[in-house]
Amino acid sequence: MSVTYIDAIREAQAKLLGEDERVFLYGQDIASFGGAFKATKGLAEAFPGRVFDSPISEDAMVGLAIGAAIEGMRPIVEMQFADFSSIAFNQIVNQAATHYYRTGVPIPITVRLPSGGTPGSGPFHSQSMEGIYAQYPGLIVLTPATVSDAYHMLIDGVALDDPVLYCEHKFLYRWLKAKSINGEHLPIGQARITRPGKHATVVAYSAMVHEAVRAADRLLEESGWEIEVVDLRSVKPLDMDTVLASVARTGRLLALGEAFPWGGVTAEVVSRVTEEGFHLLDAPPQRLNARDTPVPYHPKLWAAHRPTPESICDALRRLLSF
Amino acid sequence: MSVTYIDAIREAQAKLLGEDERVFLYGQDIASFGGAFKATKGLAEAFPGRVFDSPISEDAMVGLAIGAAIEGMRPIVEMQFADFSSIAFNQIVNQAATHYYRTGVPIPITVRLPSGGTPGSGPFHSQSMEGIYAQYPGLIVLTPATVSDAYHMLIDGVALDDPVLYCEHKFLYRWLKAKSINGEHLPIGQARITRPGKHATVVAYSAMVHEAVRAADRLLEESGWEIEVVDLRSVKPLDMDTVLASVARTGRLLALGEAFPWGGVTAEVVSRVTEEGFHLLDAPPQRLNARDTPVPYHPKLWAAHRPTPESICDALRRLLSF
Amino acid sequence: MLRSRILENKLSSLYKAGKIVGGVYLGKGQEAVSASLGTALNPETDVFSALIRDQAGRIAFGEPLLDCTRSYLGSVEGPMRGRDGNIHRGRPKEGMPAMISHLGSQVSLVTGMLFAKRLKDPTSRAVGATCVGDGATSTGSFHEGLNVAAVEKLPLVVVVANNQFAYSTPNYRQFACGDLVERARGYGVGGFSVDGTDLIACATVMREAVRRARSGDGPQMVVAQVLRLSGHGEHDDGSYVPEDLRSGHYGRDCIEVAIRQLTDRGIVTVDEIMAWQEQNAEEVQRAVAQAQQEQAPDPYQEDWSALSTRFPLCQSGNQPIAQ
Amino acid sequence: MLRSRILENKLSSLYKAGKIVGGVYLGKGQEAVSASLGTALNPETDVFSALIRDQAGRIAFGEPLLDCTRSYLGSVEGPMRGRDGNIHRGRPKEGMPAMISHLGSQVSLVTGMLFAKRLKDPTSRAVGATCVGDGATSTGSFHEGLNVAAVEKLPLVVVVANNQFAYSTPNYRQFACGDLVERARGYGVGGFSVDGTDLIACATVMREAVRRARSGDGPQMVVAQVLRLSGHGEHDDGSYVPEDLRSGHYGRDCIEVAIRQLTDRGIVTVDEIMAWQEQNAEEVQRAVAQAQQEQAPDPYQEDWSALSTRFPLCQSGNQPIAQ
Ligand SMILES: Cc1ncc(C[n+]2csc(CCOP(=O)(O)OP(=O)(O)O)c2C)c(N)n1
Ligand SMILES: Cc1ncc(C[n+]2csc(CCOP(=O)(O)OP(=O)(O)O)c2C)c(N)n1
Ligand SMILES: [Mg+2]
Ligand SMILES: [Mg+2]
Repeated sequence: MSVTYIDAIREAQAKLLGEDERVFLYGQDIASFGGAFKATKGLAEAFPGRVFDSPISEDAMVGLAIGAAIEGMRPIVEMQFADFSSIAFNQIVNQAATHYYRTGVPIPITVRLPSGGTPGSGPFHSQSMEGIYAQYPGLIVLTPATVSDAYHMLIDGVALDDPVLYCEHKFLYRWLKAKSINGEHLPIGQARITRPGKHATVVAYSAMVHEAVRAADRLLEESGWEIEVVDLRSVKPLDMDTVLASVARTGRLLALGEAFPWGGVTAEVVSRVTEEGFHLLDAPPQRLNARDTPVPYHPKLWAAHRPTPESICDALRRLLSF
Repeated sequence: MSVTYIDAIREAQAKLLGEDERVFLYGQDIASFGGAFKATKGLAEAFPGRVFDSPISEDAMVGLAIGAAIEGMRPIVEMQFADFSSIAFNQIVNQAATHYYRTGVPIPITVRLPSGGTPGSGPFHSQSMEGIYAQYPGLIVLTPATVSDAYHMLIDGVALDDPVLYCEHKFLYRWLKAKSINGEHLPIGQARITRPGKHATVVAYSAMVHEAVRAADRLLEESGWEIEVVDLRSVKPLDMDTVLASVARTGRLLALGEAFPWGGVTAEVVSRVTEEGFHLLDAPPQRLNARDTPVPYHPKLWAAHRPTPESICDALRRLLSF
Repeated sequence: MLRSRILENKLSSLYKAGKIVGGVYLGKGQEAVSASLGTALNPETDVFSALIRDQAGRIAFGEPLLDCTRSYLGSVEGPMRGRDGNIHRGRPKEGMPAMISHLGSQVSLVTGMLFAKRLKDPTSRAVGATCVGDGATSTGSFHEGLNVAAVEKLPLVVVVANNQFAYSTPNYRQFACGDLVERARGYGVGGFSVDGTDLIACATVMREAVRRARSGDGPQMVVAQVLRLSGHGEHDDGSYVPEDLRSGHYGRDCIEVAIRQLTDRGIVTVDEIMAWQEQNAEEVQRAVAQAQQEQAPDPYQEDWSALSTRFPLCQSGNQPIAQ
Repeated sequence: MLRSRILENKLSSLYKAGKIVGGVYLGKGQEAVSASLGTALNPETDVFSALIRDQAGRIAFGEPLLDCTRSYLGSVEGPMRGRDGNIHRGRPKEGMPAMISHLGSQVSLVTGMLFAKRLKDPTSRAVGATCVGDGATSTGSFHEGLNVAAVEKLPLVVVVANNQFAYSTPNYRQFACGDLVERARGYGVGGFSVDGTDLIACATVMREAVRRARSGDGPQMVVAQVLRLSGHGEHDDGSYVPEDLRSGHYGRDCIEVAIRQLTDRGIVTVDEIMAWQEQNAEEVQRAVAQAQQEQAPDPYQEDWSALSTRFPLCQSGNQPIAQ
């Protein structure tokens, strides 16, 4: 028996619905159909009157969730794809994100964003928006990379009183499996050393953690370099203690992400490390992101658009050569 | 006789309407009323049939402009406030920004974003969104800081074949004056050394250029430090040559912005400098941004939310103490 | 509505005297619409999401005068503590959400409050109301919100105060149907038209719309024809409103009309009205004076956090205030 | 529409054989609606912004078969050069905008194309058309776009193909009015209802809607009742569509109906149809074969730039491809 990443997301929602009557699910095609990716399969039947199909109205979906949160509920909104949250952008960044600061009333909503690229998905079903939302004050942005984190961080995220963007990676949905969901359970706001090493640190999150580990394995085999991989787990808040401690050990930093290359998570990580840990660095910190074009449709272009174990190895070799 | 920053914006639009029949203006209250800030005052009368009042429909305003651009026009869309472009977010980042890459047909639209804070404007009439839009491939993001740049960059921006976000700072509208608009005319994509110096570099843009100059004046007077101020002029593209050359001279970098502190322009600048010019740095590069809360309404809170000459001086003193 | 007018006149003079920073947005001429909506609701159970021109409705729904004066004058004691101001105020936990500026956005928010109330108690008879202008009907957010409320058959009352202009933009540049009430059928919601300068007509229609919503008929849309008797904000003289409109039927002052209605019917006497006026003027004066003597927010005391959650492992990244 | 059906059947088998990556989205059962719209337009002057289920309309409007097969099969020769695929294709400069996925977004884009055409030539008689589904009518973008077109009185034809479902979501979870055509009046636009399984009815209504738009009557909205005879995409079996709907009136195959209509009236013979079928099958086969033998895009040759402008002073920031 094994559990996939998407199983974990479904199980977390089942547990939440079962244990907290304030939780309900709202989104397109999530009730009897079980969602475009089946993340809510069976939940409408198991929890009657708690799982609702919405019209194609992302702005209103989030607006409704915010209103319900004011009334004490803990709605989970499923975007069919993260990319469509651009329609709900205003409700997320202006209504939900500002509400606590303005009124003192927090907004415990969780918006699930099926994120990241898969082959053939093209420019509008592949985006990684964590770096966009993290720019706004008042939002918490989670980016689980493991089956166990997918489970625990969804549960812990819903328990937070503030608005949470839960960025789940579509590529991991069925590809990533674990024996059980009872992995190590860290609190939100704490990063994880996924793979210890001593020659360089790769700071990654979500699907890129796995690509980083692959690259690290390859470099170890090829040339004996021991690469440490840090999984941020949440990009806002950012656990700089763990990141800086790792850079203190290795002296070298590669910030790795799947989003577009201007700004975003990797820029924030590099900036924070250089501001706060400049003296720890033995070489210029590097970034590796997707290319500065929309995510291409064709699998051959897609594979060259995002970082791969090959391009990560290249970047690490450059980093290690300083 | 003097020209204000907003005069320059109006004059640029008058010139564009006069010289290029492909240009038209579209926005709320911009025709006979002349716009909320009077940036189009008199233009509807001077150019009949070229300046249009739109419904309160930011998504459709930008969608309309994109369609018109496909047909060969060069629309300029006025958002009443940059903050309301959140409603047009999808059309900007998904329709306009991806169009050239996907279809080979560029989209020469210009969206004017009245940006930045002024006292009493509050969370929804004060935002600086340049760091949000710059994250997306396919957009050009201009941030003029001077009267002359306000004029020339609007004209040059409209001449570009790609979508332009023109971030004009509301605080500069009437406060910033020049003898004439015939200042130095640099191409888009080139930064400017606003104030030469040798002990540290402040990289800024838009209204923060002026705050940086004030801080630099103060430090010179107080303690003889000579601070160089670089005005980025456009945040995407980023002229790293000018920035790196300045850091090469000074060895110290403060990246300064008025936007929220996570990610954004200052993180991109610090990351690029450390990646490409690590060896030039004599001290950890620093950032100074607004605080990580919505922009507060009350002038006293507002003044403590954004960087001020005082807080810039503090940051510079820290930077110079390394 | 009388109290609202007195309060707004006071706000206008404070603005003109430079005592209010930002803007002042008045509901002059729209008091009958707003107040009769506020009156038709039950402040104990219902929700009222006031918009720009709803001072009268706020008062009718029970918002204390001090909430208004404190927000405008930036007192740290107000519900927004100086973090937001003017019309962007509310007490969400007491059925008064605080509007964001983005027009149309409150429709789905109120819908969500009603959705939650029904989930928590299927027998809930709470109604939720919000006002929008003619201009706000052009927003996608209005459309999505009203449609969702209709699909869910929630007890939402949306009042469109069609004051013929959105800022300077006249109706014919905003929509192309004859009357916005024609939209109701397309959403599958109830529709009402009313002369917004006629208090008794407004009171009747609002009561009926709220009754229908409460009794399970789903969302109701009321379109009231009015004219604002002020600029868009107090910085604006509204000179784009043509003279014939100002001097026409909707240019009449709903408060004068109401006074005539009430006195003609013998419901109140002119003396009583004079007495109210005086009493209200005093109350307004007190609310202004109190807000003015209260502290402004102090950036050194301010808790600069946009989250209610604190993450002990992560620093805030916020810089200290320069001395 | 026959050609469309043959092409789509082929795409479906290619998908099932694993030759197409991503998704395949068919218009089976909606060909009469789409083709009659495409036919009613003038490809020389008009605009047709096809949506998900418009293969038949694309063909009728003149899109080459190869555009379809190349986009689905990822040939670098196609109009999207492998950068985008499947239904996200077009030739914007030839009156065929390429849809983005975000539903509703094309309405204002076509509106803008028409706005520009009129600005460039006030005597322009070009019409612009786009299709949306029942689900897309719930988007704010649809609302804003149609309203702007109505205010500008532009010659826009919006066809709502109401196939009773948006993915798995039935009409009653999408809107609350009886028939979406009831929305037309609220926008101040013309409204038509039609049985989308009846080719002759569709052709008549589309021609009339296009004629009215062209003659200056402003936007026209056509609501066609249909059922899709496939899943949402070829990954979906559409099992959520209840049996009684499938076996009901709208479950009939519009192509069979059309063949019966045309042969009954003696417009074509069964033999002629068989011949068309064969000819089309051959053409489809050729278009598939050609696209299949063409090159895929090469990441090393790819111009990785999202801007047409090059800034000589600024590096791209793009990393080289790892070897
Ligand atoms: C989405 C959005 N766009 C623009 C604005 C700027 N704005 C504030 S009020 C206003 C006019 C509103 O008109 P209407 O809805 O008719 O209300 P009224 O002011 O007439 O009461 C505009 C354009 C806004 N608040 N929100
Ligand atoms: C704004 C937006 N939200 C969600 C989606 C995901 N999505 C793609 S097609 C679809 C259903 C569309 O239904 P409808 O408009 O009725 O068209 P149909 O597929 O029935 O032809 C959905 C929800 C989308 N494309 N755009
Ligand atoms: Mg109005
Ligand atoms: Mg449908």
